[in-house]
Amino acid sequence: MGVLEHKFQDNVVVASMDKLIGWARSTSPWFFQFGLACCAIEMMATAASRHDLMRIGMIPRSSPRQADVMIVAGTVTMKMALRVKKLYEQMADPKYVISMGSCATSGGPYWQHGYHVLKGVDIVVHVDVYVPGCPPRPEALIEGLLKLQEKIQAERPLTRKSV
Amino acid sequence: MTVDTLMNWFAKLGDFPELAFILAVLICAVPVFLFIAVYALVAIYGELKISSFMQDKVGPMGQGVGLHAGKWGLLQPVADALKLILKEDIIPTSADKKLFILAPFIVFIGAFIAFAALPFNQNIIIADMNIGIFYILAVSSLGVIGLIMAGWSSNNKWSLYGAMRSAAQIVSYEIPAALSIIAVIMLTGTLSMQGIIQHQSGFVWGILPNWIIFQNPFTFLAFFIFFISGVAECNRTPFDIPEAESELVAGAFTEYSGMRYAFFFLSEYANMFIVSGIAVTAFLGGWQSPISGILNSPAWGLWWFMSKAMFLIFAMIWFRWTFPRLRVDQLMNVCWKGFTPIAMVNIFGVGIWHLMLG
Amino acid sequence: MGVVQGDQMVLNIGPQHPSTHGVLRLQVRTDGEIVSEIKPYIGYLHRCFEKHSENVTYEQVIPFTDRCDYVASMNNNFGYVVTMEELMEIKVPDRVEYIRVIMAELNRIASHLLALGTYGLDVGAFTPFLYMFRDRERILDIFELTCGARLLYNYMWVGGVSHDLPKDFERICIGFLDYFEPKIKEYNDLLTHNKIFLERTADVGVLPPDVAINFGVSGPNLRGSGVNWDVRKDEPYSIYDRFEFEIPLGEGEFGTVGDSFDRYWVRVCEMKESIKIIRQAIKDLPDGDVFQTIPKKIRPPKGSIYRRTESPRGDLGYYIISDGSPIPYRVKMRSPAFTALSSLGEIAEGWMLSDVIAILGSLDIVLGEIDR
Amino acid sequence: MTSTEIKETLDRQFPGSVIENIDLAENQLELKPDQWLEIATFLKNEPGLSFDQLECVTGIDTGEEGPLQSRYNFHSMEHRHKIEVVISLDRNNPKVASIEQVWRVGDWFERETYDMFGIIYEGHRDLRRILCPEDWEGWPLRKDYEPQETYHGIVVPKIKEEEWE
Repeated sequence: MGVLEHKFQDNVVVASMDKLIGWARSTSPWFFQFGLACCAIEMMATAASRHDLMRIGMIPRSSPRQADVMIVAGTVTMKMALRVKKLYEQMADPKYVISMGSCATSGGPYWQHGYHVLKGVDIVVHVDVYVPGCPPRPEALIEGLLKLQEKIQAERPLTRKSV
Repeated sequence: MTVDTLMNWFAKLGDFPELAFILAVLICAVPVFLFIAVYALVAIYGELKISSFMQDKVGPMGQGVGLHAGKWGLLQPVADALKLILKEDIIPTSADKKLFILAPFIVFIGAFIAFAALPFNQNIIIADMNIGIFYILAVSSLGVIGLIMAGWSSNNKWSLYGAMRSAAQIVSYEIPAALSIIAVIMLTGTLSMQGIIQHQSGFVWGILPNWIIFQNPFTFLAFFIFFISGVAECNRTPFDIPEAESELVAGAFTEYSGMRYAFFFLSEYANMFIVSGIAVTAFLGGWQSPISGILNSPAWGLWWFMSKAMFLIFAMIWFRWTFPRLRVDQLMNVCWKGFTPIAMVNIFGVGIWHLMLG
Repeated sequence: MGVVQGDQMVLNIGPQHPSTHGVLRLQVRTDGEIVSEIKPYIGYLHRCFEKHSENVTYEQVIPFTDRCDYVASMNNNFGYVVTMEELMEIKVPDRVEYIRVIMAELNRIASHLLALGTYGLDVGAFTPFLYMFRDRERILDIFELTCGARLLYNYMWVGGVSHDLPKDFERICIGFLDYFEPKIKEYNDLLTHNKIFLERTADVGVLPPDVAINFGVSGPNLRGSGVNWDVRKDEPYSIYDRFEFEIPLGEGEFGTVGDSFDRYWVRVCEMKESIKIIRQAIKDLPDGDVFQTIPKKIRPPKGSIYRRTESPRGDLGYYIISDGSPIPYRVKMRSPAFTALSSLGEIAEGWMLSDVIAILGSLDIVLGEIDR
Repeated sequence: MTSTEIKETLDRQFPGSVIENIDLAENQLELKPDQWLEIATFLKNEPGLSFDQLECVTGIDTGEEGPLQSRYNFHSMEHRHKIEVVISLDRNNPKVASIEQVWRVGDWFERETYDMFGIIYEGHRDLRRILCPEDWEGWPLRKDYEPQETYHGIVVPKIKEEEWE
């Protein structure tokens, strides 16, 4: 993909190619099976029978190389922060990050005295969607994923960026 | 639509045998590739859906915002494939680049060229070799070289474990599989795939179709040995220790992303088809209809072959979502202390039964 | 095994790995498949529970206890409030006690379901995991009905509970139990009595009773080794002495006493016992006001207390020191999974890589509680 | 055995090791740190006591100037009795014998207390930080702890202390 990215003038063909790529990427966002804390249990519950993430095409992958979406589910600590960053770097482009729960978003309940808690995962990686809640309900996570799909579909991967 | 037919046809146009051969092979290769691709999409969709129904889920439903994956998620595998192709292709800096790039293709080629000898019906077979079944067993082991290359070149410990495990496993399970096939060859007296199938027309004991699985109790056993060994060769649960998601992350494929990973995926499903194809040909009467003489036209032949093969693939999917995984030493025990001796004895059994009652 | 000595390789399992149950890192020295040394590295989820406790009031500690063992929050609340009530010498009404026991036992079932399901996942069986999650959702529904939260409840307060039971609770709860009891058989058919599962777990990772006690292993892991020790029976707290239930012990049905299968099997049996307790509690559930004894302001007398309760993972101890102010001077949580994990090196060395994963799964650790 | 009897037994066996402290509760006893390993071995092996379970090791900082304490909760599976041992240590040089080899569970408990309070357990075979990263600075649960400002380039934000009432 790399060589073709943002190389074309906007026209009908490029726009529909963009749309096709957006469709493929948004329809099959394989997520990274990577749980940190409490939210991981809710993430598992979301992927399990009742809520079933596979409905929107999400399949868990345990290797970062094959995943498209990293759901940072839980508190990121100082000890873990650099590992999260490394995992993010190991993912192949295009990659997306969902910050699930208030701990990942801002430190959450550990904001004030958590000397060892990273106050928001966006300090180390780029976050696309924030899902609030402690922990977010499965419905909230699915809503976050749908928002991510919207975001992916709105992307124009081939079109040259206007400066 | 065999290579021979095409070459004969080219021969009428002029005298250029080498070129004719290459052309004929290429012309045959394209539909096979398309077939594998389409079949893999169907099988992946089937696997997602079947596993979901087994697990009280609904599986891909094409839900989501905007453009989605169609009704019942029918386009889900297409989107998956397209996405994988469009993904960044990562080659780790510490990896052995040449081998890393080559490995997925070798794995795929192993599965791909085995299709040449699969008889889909009376006419559709790329090359009806007189050593057909031997050829398939030989080339389908090529995949293991690719897996070892993938595991070694990734320079990742999980991959290395996966590669070593898969090498040991595939090489071991070749033996009971081949021994079971020998029993079949003893009965049919031919290595040609079409020959084996033609041998299975008619009835046995009046009612059952004259498929080799029903011909005597030892072949009945041989079928199961072959099929289970085949599942092991495909690295499917309960024998998926090379991939072993909960132990080895993704085994030999840990470092692969994007299209290269898609090729591994594709070859896994292609291998499943080959194992099922051999099992159908050698034990379940290939394209023969269950009631010999009825519904046996080439079109029905294709239907019978595909439906039998798909049933076996369904069985593999069923195993995968039911069983836990064996440990590596237990896996070897099953092979060397269980299947191999039984398969050996089986050969004698088949022979004696054939001599006495055949 | 291991007559031929090859080069040894150091392998890092985690912090991101599908079966470390969170963010645990195991540094494993392997000779081929055989593991010769295991060093667990923890602290990737150290969220400073004890520091927070020293800075917030007593009632504000309760939400943090939720987040320690996020799989069994009710039991964590329970342990804390029992300890606090003993320190403050509060006697809560009977209704509160009954509600607490019902909730704690329901959560024990939910926690065991998760433990058993992920254990199935560790040995490669995917489907039982989803079945167990499906049934766990029903328990979460009951909790949601009661207190509005699915996972972290903050339900038990010092001196009472945050909400009274909803209307129709008895019917819903009994309905769940009637639904759930036959499901245990389904799990057994699907997973427990599967030949491959037995091969993978029986005789694997044997934890002898004396080693278990020496390592402070507790709860189902200790009972799996055949030691009859359950805080609910042996140091009864709350009203556990009013119920009739049995303590399932590991019997080495398919292998040696104290193997992974026994630890698994004890959990399955405990779910049945919990059902018994809930049925009895619902039958005797008295009326009353659940907010009656909640103190306006929590200022325990000066002093310290150590109390342990039985969480699904074992002895959950709270050490609370009060200096008479509304803020705890020190709260220490003695977490059962912490001690269980410390024994991993002892029991899992010499086994194969796949077994290490299986043994780790059988210990049923929750990293939130280990790292706090 | 009751706590008083345990206290008397210990006083008989190790004269002068038990310190009288009226602040402590009935089931607690304060010991001098110097003979701790011998006392611990005795607690475990003496048939009448046989404390086979070390339930918990708690570190306590008694205040800005006060000593650090290491508290141990013991329980006997056999006799079903329990005792809590308190050992006070000098704040500037907190050292006490490790009982990791007597009760193996002490290994991680002591590492944790070391990590949080900086109490050094002498004779511990593997005394490293356990929860915080190896290169973390300071002892977090001491009352005078100030979080470090950055860790590997990540800023640890300082949040103003609010008053709780």
